[in-house]
Amino acid sequence: MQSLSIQLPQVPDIASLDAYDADLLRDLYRRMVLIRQFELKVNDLFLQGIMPGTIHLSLGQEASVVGACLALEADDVITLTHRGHGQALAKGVSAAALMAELFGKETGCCRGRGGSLHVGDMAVGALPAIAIVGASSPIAAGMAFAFKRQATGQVALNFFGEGAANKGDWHEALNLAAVWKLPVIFLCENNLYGVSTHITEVMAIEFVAERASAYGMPGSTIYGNDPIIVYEAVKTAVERARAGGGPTLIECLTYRRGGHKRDDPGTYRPQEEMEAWFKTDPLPAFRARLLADARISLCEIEALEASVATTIDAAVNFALDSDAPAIESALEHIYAD
Amino acid sequence: MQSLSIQLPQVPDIASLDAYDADLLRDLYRRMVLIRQFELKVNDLFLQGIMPGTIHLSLGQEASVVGACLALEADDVITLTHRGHGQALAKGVSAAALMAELFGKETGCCRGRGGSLHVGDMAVGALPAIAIVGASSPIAAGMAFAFKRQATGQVALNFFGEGAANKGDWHEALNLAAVWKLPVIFLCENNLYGVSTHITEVMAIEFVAERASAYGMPGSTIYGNDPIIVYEAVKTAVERARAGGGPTLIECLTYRRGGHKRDDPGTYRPQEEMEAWFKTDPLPAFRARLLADARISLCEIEALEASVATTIDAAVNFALDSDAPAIESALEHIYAD
Amino acid sequence: MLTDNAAPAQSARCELTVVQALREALREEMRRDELVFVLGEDIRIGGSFLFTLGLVEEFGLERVLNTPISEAGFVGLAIGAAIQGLRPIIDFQYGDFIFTAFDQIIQQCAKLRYMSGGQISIPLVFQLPTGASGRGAQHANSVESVFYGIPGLKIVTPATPYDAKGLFKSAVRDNNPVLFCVHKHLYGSKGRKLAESSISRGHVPADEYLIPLGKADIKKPGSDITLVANGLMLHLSLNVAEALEGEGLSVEVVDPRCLAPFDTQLVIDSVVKTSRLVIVEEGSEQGGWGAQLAADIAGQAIGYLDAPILRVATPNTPIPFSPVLENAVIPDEARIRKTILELMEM
Amino acid sequence: MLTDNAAPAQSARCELTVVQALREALREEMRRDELVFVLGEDIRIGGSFLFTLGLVEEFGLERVLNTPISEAGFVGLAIGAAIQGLRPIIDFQYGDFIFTAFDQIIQQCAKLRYMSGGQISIPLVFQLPTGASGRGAQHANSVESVFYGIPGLKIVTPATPYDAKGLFKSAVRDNNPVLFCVHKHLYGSKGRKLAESSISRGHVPADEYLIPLGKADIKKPGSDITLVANGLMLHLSLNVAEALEGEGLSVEVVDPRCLAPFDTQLVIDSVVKTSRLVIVEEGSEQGGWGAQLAADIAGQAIGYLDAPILRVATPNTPIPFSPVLENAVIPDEARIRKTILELMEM
Ligand SMILES: Cc1ncc(C[n+]2csc(CCOP(=O)(O)OP(=O)(O)O)c2C)c(N)n1
Ligand SMILES: Cc1ncc(C[n+]2csc(CCOP(=O)(O)OP(=O)(O)O)c2C)c(N)n1
Ligand SMILES: [Mg+2]
Ligand SMILES: [Mg+2]
Repeated sequence: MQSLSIQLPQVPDIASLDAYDADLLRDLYRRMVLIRQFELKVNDLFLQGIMPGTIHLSLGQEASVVGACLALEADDVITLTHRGHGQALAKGVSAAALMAELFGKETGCCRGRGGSLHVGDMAVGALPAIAIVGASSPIAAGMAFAFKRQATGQVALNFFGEGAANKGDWHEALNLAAVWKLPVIFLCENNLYGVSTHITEVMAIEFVAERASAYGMPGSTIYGNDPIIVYEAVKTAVERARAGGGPTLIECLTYRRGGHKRDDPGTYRPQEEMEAWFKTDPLPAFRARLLADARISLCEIEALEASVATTIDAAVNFALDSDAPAIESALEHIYAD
Repeated sequence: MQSLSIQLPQVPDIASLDAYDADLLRDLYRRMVLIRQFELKVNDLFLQGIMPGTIHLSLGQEASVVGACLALEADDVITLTHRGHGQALAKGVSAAALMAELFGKETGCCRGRGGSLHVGDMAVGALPAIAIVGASSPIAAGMAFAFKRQATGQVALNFFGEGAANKGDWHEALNLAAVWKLPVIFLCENNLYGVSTHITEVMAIEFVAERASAYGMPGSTIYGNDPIIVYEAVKTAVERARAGGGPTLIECLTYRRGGHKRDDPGTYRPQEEMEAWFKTDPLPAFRARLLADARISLCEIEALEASVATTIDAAVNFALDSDAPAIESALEHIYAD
Repeated sequence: MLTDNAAPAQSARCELTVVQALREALREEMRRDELVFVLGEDIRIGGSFLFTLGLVEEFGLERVLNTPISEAGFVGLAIGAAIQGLRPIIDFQYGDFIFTAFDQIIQQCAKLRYMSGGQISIPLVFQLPTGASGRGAQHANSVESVFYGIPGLKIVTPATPYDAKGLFKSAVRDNNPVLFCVHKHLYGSKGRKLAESSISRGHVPADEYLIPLGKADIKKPGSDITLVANGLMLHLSLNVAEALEGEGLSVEVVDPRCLAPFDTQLVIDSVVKTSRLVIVEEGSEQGGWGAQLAADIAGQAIGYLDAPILRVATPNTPIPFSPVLENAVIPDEARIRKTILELMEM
Repeated sequence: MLTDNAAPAQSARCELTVVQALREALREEMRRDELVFVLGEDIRIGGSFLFTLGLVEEFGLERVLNTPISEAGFVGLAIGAAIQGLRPIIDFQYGDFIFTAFDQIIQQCAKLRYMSGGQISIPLVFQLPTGASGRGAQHANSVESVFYGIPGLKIVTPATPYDAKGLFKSAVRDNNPVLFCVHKHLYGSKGRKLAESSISRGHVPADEYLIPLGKADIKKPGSDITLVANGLMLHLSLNVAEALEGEGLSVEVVDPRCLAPFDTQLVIDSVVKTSRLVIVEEGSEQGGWGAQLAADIAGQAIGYLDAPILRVATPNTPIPFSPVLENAVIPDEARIRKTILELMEM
């Protein structure tokens, strides 16, 4: 692997796609496009003032979440962050149920109780998101603990941002996972910033993955804007986990296209840095690679993109047409029976 | 330095004492003896049922706390643990006020409000102890922050056990100290056990000091039963801190002679391990080294030991003769004016 | 190795202490359900109050797990394990340390079910030694008070061996997070002080029984005044009530047993009968369950009262170490007695 | 860069929002006392509610510190800094994140002074956005309720720009830890919803003034019924009271302003006059300051009451995201009005 730096993106040499199944490549791209279009639409709806709540978009980070999720099986589980739409879609949460959730509708994936910060669907292995930075890492370890105890062969993948690596919960989780050799992958989406704060201001080391050795687990830093690179790294970690080898820490270097959340223009980021990273936008890059592959035609790609657009339109209509939860249901689900 | 192991003690080659001032050597030994005799007396008083509360003795760990504290200046500060008697005496808390505190007397160093778990005296730079494992590390960093901001040249030294290195607060503190280059020394008394649990059960790495690199600070593991070795390591760290170089993590390998606390016989520890470590008891070892030094006579050492015994007796009498706090004073000091 | 009366033989059942009753409950539940396991610091040798003494021999290291000192980590881990179908029990050495895992409990554990629209449930029991016991302020918290206002949690504060066993078994079978708070002076673990009253040791039936969560219990019927007290304070209150009985005053002593859900109706029924209410709790006077109960009675049954609602609690102070001061701030029998007599004069 | 009206010119002082008043207070205190500094996440660009907007330009990076996301770490750090004589102010993005530093606050910050026998003091202000604001359960906690029962802390919940400034300056000069809890809908930061009432924006005198901690304020005098409400709920309550005034009902609206210490005497004085009491708070009905106030009145002034003490609060539930549901569970003007009218019938 080429050496990476935390300052400006270093795009590694691109391996040929020949070794990969065309269906996998299509699926990677389709999910990336789904996230991209979903997020752009959400942004629109927000600007129009139609959508309630607050929103953290994952535009620009599609390759990391899709590459990671496609390295998992359907019954493996992920935990999501405050920036969870992309993670949810990558794992297979329905765009319609996700959109309805953002609108607080009864048909939402969490019956409208969660909202953007808490999206997820247990049916596809996406634990409704935890918005407290760092808090999901022990919970992911706990799900992995249950898998190990019950010998189900499943793994858990914990998404977190580089900012979370400075939380105590994260530290305790990595240690527990290492000591008990739990089948969990700690997947850092390092987009260089926690809100407006650059990683170099909050860590005196260069990479989050350097911390892996403090727990006795393998760690690696990879270029996160190529889904294949992420897919490969996660695949290796998953195999290790399933074989009883314990946890792995994987750090994907990526970049968000917009601000931290809707009311943040992101202008604390230096122009040079933004330009350099925006050039590495994972969507056009992966699209170009696909087109270079003999097995996938432009026509097919365009059809795929159009079909995603239809899906998104349908999702919006579904969400808008759905009912809000009944007021009488407000006190349901506080306690289980 | 010889290589160390977490399993059995590896006593390093002993350097000559010639380079050290005889007064320093006497002081090191005097404080070690003070702690030893104090703790043995406390244990007695406990077994007699005279002393209230609960007690965590530091017998066996004298060299680490004394070596560390004598590398500090009087106006430097330490934070103490639940096992704090030795740390307090090493930093200069009066044995009488400490003993009175354990008895909950008004003349105690915390007016009897703290008890064994919370001993300290700000007048000698000993912050009354924090009994929540890991919680003192950020506070020590904060005191160091104040020193740095006000350019006082002081440093803070944070005592903690190896068990504390698995707490989130500890992680956050080390990171903050490294990022802000705070003049703080993180001093681990690694006695291999947290209560009954051996370090190898709770960490998948060998040494706590291996974690230093995760924060970008220097770290080292040293033999902790020789006060000179500890003194030297802390001295270096203190100089670094005062010069603006930031924090250091120092791990002292040591062993407690008794159980975790008074009602714990400590029998979960393997016989072989106990025997090997007990042979490295810092007191006789350092006493023998002093006697080998031409400057210090047996007669002098015996006088020193006798004078400590007198101090301890006086401390007990002082404590027993002192009044309990007045009931009407129970609600004082909840708020500052 | 620490020793204690681990599992009394069925044949010659003597009286049990609370910790013996709890351990028996735990053992039965672990035998009944493979999914139940227990984790915590040093529980292999029994934990702080010997709750798990001898369990590793029967259930193995897989189901009796020593943890690192990482409360937020292992609470979060237990949450995750519960979400995936296991039924963890966390043994805290002292309930006081739970504050280092507070966020996991109130933001995740108590809310994930609701936020997910009911997709998940978190069956998870916290075994929490609570209250003051001569160790200074950081080991003397009435932890139940701090969690009292958090929706999504259940809170149990048993006072007798019988209640402890029946409630603990219900807690393990409950599909919600349950804080099981036992006063440090009530376990009766070897080497620990045990509060004395006629019910601090007691007969526990050999046959299985469950006590539902959320039902209060009249520990002593009476007609002149209602006294509500839990945990350690129940024992002091009963001692006072028994003494007063001899002096011709009939105190009804109600043990809420569970703080959440709280059986307010039983208290109302009692107050309808007696017209007078005293509430006794060890926690600080400000913000405890006693305030809530007083508020509920003032909202729903004020018309039945002939006098103010008086509360006996610790004043708003950290707990001092000095035994003289600790005794002075924590409610004792004299203060309970004095308050009852004062209220009878009003 | 985010923009907002950072420091209104003295000459042409228009009305200020709460965040403008707070920022002015912060600026004045930082100018007055070199020891005061502020730290928190992303405060260099103003923090979540623009509390620190523009401060770095005047005071530099040394006194306006961006922290890592390490709440327990930087709270502990601030405690240590305060012990050594600095006067830190911690800006929380949302008060909800304070639970990850809970142990530091209740075990260390609130108790170290007491446990040390008065050797140290910890002058430390927490700036905490509190309450629900359309972001789902983890960002909707009424944090003041959770800390309400902890001795050693002071808690302020200002509702108006005038109070916010005067109380904040007192908090900074206080030698104790102070939780300064401002409802998210009250800041009036750019881009944020601002609660509307006649006092949500207001005149703030140019001359320095302080408001002592622990003194309640009668926001609207009245004679028929006493209503106690704080924070956002004060504004809703005032709107209701003003409407009812037109209908011939005279509601006295009391703003406690500080929850700890709580000015119970002022409420008693008001109840002596009106004989009726309603308490309105946003936090969950169980275990909030409202319960304590009701208990205190039921203990000390029950004889003056002609009717039950009614409370309007959020039922015991995590806060739902769906705006329809959020509105349904959080007290609104209709519920406050209905409760007042009901109580007048009792
Ligand atoms: C414990 C906690 N502190 C603060 C916040 C507020 N907050 C939400 S997202 C965020 C930044 C997180 O940064 P990072 O982990 O890098 O994720 P990213 O936003 O870059 O995806 C912060 C500070 C929070 N949600 N939880
Ligand atoms: C957060 C927290 N958890 C648990 C405890 C109970 N406890 C007190 S000392 C101790 C062991 C600490 O081990 P270590 O840090 O190695 O220090 P040592 O006792 O060996 O000196 C434990 C678990 C505590 N005080 N605080
Ligand atoms: Mg980030
Ligand atoms: Mg240890």
